[in-house]
Amino acid sequence: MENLNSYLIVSAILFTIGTIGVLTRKNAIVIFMCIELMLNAVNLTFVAFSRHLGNLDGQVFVFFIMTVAAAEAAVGLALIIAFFNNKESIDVEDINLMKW
Amino acid sequence: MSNVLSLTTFLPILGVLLLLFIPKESKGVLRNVTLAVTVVTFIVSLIMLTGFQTNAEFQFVENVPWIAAGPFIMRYNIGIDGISLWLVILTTFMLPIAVLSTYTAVDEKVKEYMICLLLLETGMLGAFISLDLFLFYIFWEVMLIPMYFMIGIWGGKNKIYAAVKFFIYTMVGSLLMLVALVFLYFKGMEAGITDFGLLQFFNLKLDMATQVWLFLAFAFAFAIKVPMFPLHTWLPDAHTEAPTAGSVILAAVLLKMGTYGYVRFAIPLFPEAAHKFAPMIATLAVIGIIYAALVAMVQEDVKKLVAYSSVAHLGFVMLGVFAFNVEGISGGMLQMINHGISTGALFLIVGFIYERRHTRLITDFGGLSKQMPIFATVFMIVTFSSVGLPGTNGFVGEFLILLGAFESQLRWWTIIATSGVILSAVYMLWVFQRVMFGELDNPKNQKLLDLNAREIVIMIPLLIMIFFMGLYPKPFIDKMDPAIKKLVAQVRVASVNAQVMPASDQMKMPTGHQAMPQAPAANTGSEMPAGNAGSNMPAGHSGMETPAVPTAAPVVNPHEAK
Amino acid sequence: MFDNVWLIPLFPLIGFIINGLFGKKIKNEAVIGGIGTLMIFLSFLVSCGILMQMIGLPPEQRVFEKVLFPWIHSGNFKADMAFLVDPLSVIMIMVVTGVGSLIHLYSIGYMHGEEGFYRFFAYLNLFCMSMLLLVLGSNMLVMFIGWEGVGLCSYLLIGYYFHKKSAGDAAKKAFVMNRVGDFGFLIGLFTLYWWFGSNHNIWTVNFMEIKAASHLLPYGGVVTFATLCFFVGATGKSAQIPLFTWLPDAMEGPTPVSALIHAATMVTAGVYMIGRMSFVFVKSPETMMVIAVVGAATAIFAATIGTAQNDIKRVLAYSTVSQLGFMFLAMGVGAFSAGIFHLMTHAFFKACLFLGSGSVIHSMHHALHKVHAHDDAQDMRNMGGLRKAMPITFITFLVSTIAISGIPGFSGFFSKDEILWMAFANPYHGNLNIVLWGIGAIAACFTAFYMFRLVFMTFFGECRINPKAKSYLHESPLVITIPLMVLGTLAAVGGYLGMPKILGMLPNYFEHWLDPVFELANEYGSKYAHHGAHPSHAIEWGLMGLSVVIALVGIAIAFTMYVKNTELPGKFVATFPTLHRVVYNKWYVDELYDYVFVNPCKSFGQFLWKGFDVLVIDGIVNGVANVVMGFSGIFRYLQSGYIYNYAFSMVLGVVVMLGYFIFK
Amino acid sequence: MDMISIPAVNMTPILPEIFLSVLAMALLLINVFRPGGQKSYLALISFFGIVATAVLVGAGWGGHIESFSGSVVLDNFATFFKMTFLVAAGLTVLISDRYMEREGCNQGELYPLILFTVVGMMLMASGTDLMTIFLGLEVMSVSLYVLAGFNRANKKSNEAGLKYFLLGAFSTGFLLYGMALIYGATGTTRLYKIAVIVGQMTLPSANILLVAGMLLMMTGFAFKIAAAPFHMWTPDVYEGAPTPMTAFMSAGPKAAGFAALLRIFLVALPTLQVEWSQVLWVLAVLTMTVGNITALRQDNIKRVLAYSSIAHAGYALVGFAAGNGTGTAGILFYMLSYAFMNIGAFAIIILVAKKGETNGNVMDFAGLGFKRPVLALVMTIFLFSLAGMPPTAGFIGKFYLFSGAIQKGYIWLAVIGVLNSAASVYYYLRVMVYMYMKEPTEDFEWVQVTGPVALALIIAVAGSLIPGIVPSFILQYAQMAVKLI
Repeated sequence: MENLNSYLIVSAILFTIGTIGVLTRKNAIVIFMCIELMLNAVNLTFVAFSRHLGNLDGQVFVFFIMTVAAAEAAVGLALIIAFFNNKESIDVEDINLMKW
Repeated sequence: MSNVLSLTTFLPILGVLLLLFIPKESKGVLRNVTLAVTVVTFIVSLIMLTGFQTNAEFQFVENVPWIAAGPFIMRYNIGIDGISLWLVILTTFMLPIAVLSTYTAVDEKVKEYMICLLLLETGMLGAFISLDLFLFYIFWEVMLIPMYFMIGIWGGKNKIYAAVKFFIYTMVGSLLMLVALVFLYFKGMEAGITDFGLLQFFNLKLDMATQVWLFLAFAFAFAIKVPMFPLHTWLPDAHTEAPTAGSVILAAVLLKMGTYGYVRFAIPLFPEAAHKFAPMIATLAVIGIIYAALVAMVQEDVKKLVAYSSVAHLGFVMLGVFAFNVEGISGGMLQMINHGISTGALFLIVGFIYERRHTRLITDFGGLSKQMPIFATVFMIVTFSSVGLPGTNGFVGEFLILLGAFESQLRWWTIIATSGVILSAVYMLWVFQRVMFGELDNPKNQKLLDLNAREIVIMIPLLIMIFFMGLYPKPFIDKMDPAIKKLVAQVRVASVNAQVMPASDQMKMPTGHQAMPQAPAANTGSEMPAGNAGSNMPAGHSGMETPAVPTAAPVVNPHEAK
Repeated sequence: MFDNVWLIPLFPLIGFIINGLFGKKIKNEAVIGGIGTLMIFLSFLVSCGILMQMIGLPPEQRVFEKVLFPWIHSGNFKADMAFLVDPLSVIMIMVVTGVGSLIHLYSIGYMHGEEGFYRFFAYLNLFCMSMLLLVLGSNMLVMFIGWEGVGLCSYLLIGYYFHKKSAGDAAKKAFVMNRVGDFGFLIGLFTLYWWFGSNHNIWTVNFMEIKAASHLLPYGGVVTFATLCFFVGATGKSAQIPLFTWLPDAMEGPTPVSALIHAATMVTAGVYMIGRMSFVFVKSPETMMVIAVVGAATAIFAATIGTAQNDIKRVLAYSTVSQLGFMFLAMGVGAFSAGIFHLMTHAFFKACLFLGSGSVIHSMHHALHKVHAHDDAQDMRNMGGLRKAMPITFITFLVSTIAISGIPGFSGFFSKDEILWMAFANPYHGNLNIVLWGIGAIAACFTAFYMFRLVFMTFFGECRINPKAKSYLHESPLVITIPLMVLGTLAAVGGYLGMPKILGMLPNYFEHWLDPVFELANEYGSKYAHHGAHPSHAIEWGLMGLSVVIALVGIAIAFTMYVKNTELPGKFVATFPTLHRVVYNKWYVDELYDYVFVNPCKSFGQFLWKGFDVLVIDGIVNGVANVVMGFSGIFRYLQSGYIYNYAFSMVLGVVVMLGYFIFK
Repeated sequence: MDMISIPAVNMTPILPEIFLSVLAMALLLINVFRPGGQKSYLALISFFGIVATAVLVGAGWGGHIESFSGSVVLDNFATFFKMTFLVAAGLTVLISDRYMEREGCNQGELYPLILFTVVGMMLMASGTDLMTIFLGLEVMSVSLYVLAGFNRANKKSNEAGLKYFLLGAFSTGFLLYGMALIYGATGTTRLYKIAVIVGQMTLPSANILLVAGMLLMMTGFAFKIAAAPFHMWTPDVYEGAPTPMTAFMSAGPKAAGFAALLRIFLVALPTLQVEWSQVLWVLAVLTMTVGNITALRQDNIKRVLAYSSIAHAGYALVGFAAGNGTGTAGILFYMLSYAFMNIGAFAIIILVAKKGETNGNVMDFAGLGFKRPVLALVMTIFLFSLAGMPPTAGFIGKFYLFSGAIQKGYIWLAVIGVLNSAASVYYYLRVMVYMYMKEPTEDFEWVQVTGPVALALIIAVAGSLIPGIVPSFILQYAQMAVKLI
């Protein structure tokens, strides 16, 4: 597959976008979405490699990642809700009780 | 009695266990039990003294496996020779005195205090008897803990600063030593050494660069403990804040760890490097002698003054040890014991008046001689012992140190150091005068009571030792002599090796000292007994020669020509 | 009998222990004083026995060493607790125990009623023991015990009235200045020991062994260094320039102390030490010259100060310094036995003078005390005309004064004249001799002047004491006057032991006695001495006459100024105010030392402590801690609490790591 | 249509994991059916479950069984770490009950979650496939997110949970990207195979994919073990999380992170040791220094211990950077002793604190030494062990870690390490200063030591002291454990 590099570049760009999103966005849920974007960039890499190498390990890995991401989402959203219950905000600027 | 050493060392721990079962309200019982434990420890340690064969070998050796994992094998390897014998005895001797001094001084948290004292004793004894480098390190560090608490809990106004400073300062040095120790072990492994046993390492041949670094690491740790100028500033703080018994033990025994470390470890392990750095260390020692004396002279707090005087005294010890001859090292060892006794006594004395007046400022006193004649006498004897008056213990050590150092390459250093003898008289007599002489004009001083029976009992053994060691030091010197001769021979052989090494090797040293011994080959093969080591070397030192003291053939006198 | 030499220091030690430990309980002055005196007297008896026995021996057998027990043995170094009995040490023990016994006896009366009576006697005994160790020590180290021990006792006794600040200061000053000397002594000892050891494998500090090996020593060079160091020790102990200022201050102690320690015995230790090691000193012409010059300079210098002092004891103190200068002059010109001889005669007449002044002070003090006057009992301006009230004191005092002034027939004349003659005629110093003699002669003139000034001011003329107290003046009790009489007699006749050859009436017993001791030194000296023409007898006679004339001139001036024409001193002061002020203030030497040594030391110490120890060294230590703490503060505030900052730190870490590996 | 043949699977290696999972689910069910009231029995059951698991794990010592086509292995290395996790979990369970009751969040889910965390950690330790390791990591992490935010009513706890979750998930992204790149570079996720393939490469260090993958993976684990500069979450999360969970997090997951790191780097990437050693050298220095220095100025004792735990990760990294037998065995030993001493210290903090996590500053320990001498003594032992003073386990651990570095020739790393350790003494001493050297402001009457806590303290003290005095046996086990990988 000649265009493995293209896939890799795309996924790298996606990963970077996700990373930058985490750094710049203030809404916890948006940040979490950015993280999901990073995970999906990884998935894309795995799949691309898997196709390129012709073995299935990468694709299996992707399934696991998706499953885990779902679990994380469940826990994460629950945490965000709990936080929202207390603070009435999910802005990360407000997640600042503990510092120094 | 094959395990008398272990018994002596761990008896205090048994005492701690005993104390744990005594309710903390019964202070009298706690004190008496502790006293009993320390006295028993002392008596047991006397078995060592009587059973000690006067030779250079380590005796009462116990050597059992302890840790063996990975590359390391550590053994519970203990034993004493003439060098450590006296320090062990000094420790067990000082402890009952220290305990007795707390009877009225410490009225709070007695139980904890006594536990600290006993733990400290075990730590100190352990360090003196360890023949396994790792075991030594363990005891060396363990000592810090009870001392830290003694300063920190029962100390004066600024106790926390002093305690933390003491702990961390010492720790920095000893941790660097730990790195060196492990490095040394791996070097030893390459040469086939199988465990941390000290004696094997004496035969280890290390190249100069390695020796220099390792020596510096060891020397740094020990120099902090000694303490040598300019690493001494923790000491005045620690001494001033520590309770009396703490100061006594700190001065009498703990500081000796540093000098003992040089004698037992740093010098015989890295003899060539020791030779290389001897002029540097002697310089620091001499600066310490003069510097500490000058600073002591202007102190306003008696305890601080005594603390600085310790720095000066230990400067003498260092000078003697780095003379590398029998006289110097014997003098150094004696001076360690002397300093333990007389400075310990000085701290007790300061404690006595502090207990009565709750001040240590010199200006708060004056004319006490009139009110406290016994105290005055005791104080005076101890003062003169500290000054090094012949007939007291202080003289013998100081004299041998200076004599030994003068014979060695450190001649000029000695001359400067000898002037410390003048300065010590200045500051000690000045403080004595200001405290004891003059009008008894402070109303608070006019009601002071003289020493009571307990206090006299505390001082009597010390006074006896002051005179005994001053007038008949022979048994002390004789017992340590073979061990010191052996040490000197070790160091001497090594220094000869050092000269055989190619010059380029020495050029790589980070701190190039041109004072390396470069005795001519004729000296190396001389028939002199071991005891003469170094003593006939100066003649060959071209770089070190003293212009005013020509050693060559008699100068032709102009008058003679006639 | 020689074997029992250890008894000599032992008796005073016993006395010290008894009085020191139990004196406070005994309380009875007679018992305490009795024990103290008895002990030293027993030593005196033993000493006499030894002297007798030694006289009976041929000269070459008069050396005996008694080893008591091994003391310091380490490596090559060996020093035993051992005593050396030889003609020199026998003279010294005789002087010490003899004069000592008298002074002990005297003290019973003088110290009567003093607080701490027992303490005084304990110290006095301890002093005697130390002094005896000093003179009997067979090696430098035992000598050094005594050397420092007498310093200690001097400290204790000067500080006897410890409640007086001046006493405490004086005591400390004495000890510290002695320590400066000890520093020299130690270095000298080290140098000799090391030189012998490293060059000839002779490791010794024993006098006799050094003597036996002394032919190995070179002339000059290392010996000059060593002997100069020893000489520094001697200047400290014997109050020579530059270490003399402690001795006048030492008069803060009770008068018997001044008599025993600061006139008769301790201060002569330096002279004794040079005598003991004459065979080493003489090997260095340079040192000999230094000794002679310093001795002469001290003699004249102290004598000038003595002329202007008003405190009776201070005059005597400067006189002592000056006389010690004479002794050193003698040593420096190689007249060892003359020096020792002067040491002995000086012990007689100076002890007598001090005790006499003590008797005067005692009486004055007593009288002034009776009328509650607070005048200074030691100031000669308050005295005058005492010869009537105190005849015995006066006569003995006068005899001693005549002796010290060098009037023929009295002991001082013989010893001093011998010294002056040797200063002129010695073969060592070439053209310097005439200067040495000149200075000595002038100093002798001054001596006669100030001593008679003292006598005239105290015993002659109007009685200037507080009129009310006048009637209470009386002669001291027998316990005081007996020692005065004995010493006065000795001061008068003691000189006949060592009559100069030229007078020829009696053989010079003294010199013959000491011959075996100084023989070797003279032999070494002759190796390099100028063997010029011996000055003729005529010159010797002439000089002797000259010195008598000089002494008489001094007496005459004193007589004119203080008896005949008492306004003269005032006029003199008015004419030369600066000179008087300078001399009166002891040439400002104390101030100079304060300015040059003491104060800089203190301020340097202060600087080292506050400026260097606390600021720099501890500053670095705490500075490191503070820097670390500062970083702690910075790192702490990096921890902002915001998730995006934390994430940024992680990204930064990743980017740096990746960047390093990709672009390296 | 062919039957999919199910390969024979040897379940032995994951028997403890299965046992714990079943137990955890059973506990969940029990909790559901017995709502409200006392939950102590859950703690008790968990504790005994953990003990039983420990027996199961211990029985596997000495074996070497691979299973799931080489995805999971049972070896001494895994066993040693599993024991460490179980120690941490057991101690945590013992100290949790009272705390949770006091803070009013005594939900029964706590114990199953702890057990699940342990299962995840165990999988990390025994996984030999990037996939299993990832799965283990996530099982652990997801449970930990919940545990960190367990006290729902507490704002700090919420915040801790949320921060941990967001940053943890973020780091997972890097970890996975790294795994993906390694997969791409080698074509497999099995560690042994990776090792073989990398070993055949001519110049593996020039393979950008491989090196980048290694670094990214390291990032992910560095986050878990709280190595600088990936440590920033630690203080906040440790401070906010319920104290027993903080204790657990500092001991368990950190050890698990090291287990996985060691396994991956030593088994799969030994050929790249030069490269990762360099990185770890720098990371170790950064981590130690940042952790120790920042801790100096902290007042909240949980934060102090949080920074201290960062520093300890740094010490362990020193041994890791050395990468030799001495250093890695040191890590194993250290992680085990760290579990004892750190959880012990947190136990004391729990006792001294009051409801709502107040009274949690260093100053609040003033006078404890003489009001409650035994507790203070116990705390002192933990603190000295943390500071690395002999004769405690902490000292022996550090000794082996630094010795590893020295043996490897990293003298300067060891020197920086010991200097750090000297600086760290300050903040441990500070706690003692307050305990012993300041006048008490309170009488500590609320401090009640219940049975389980006492048991935990006894175990912890024994675990911090005995290995310090007679460390041989544990060290030998650690040596055997690292020999096999």
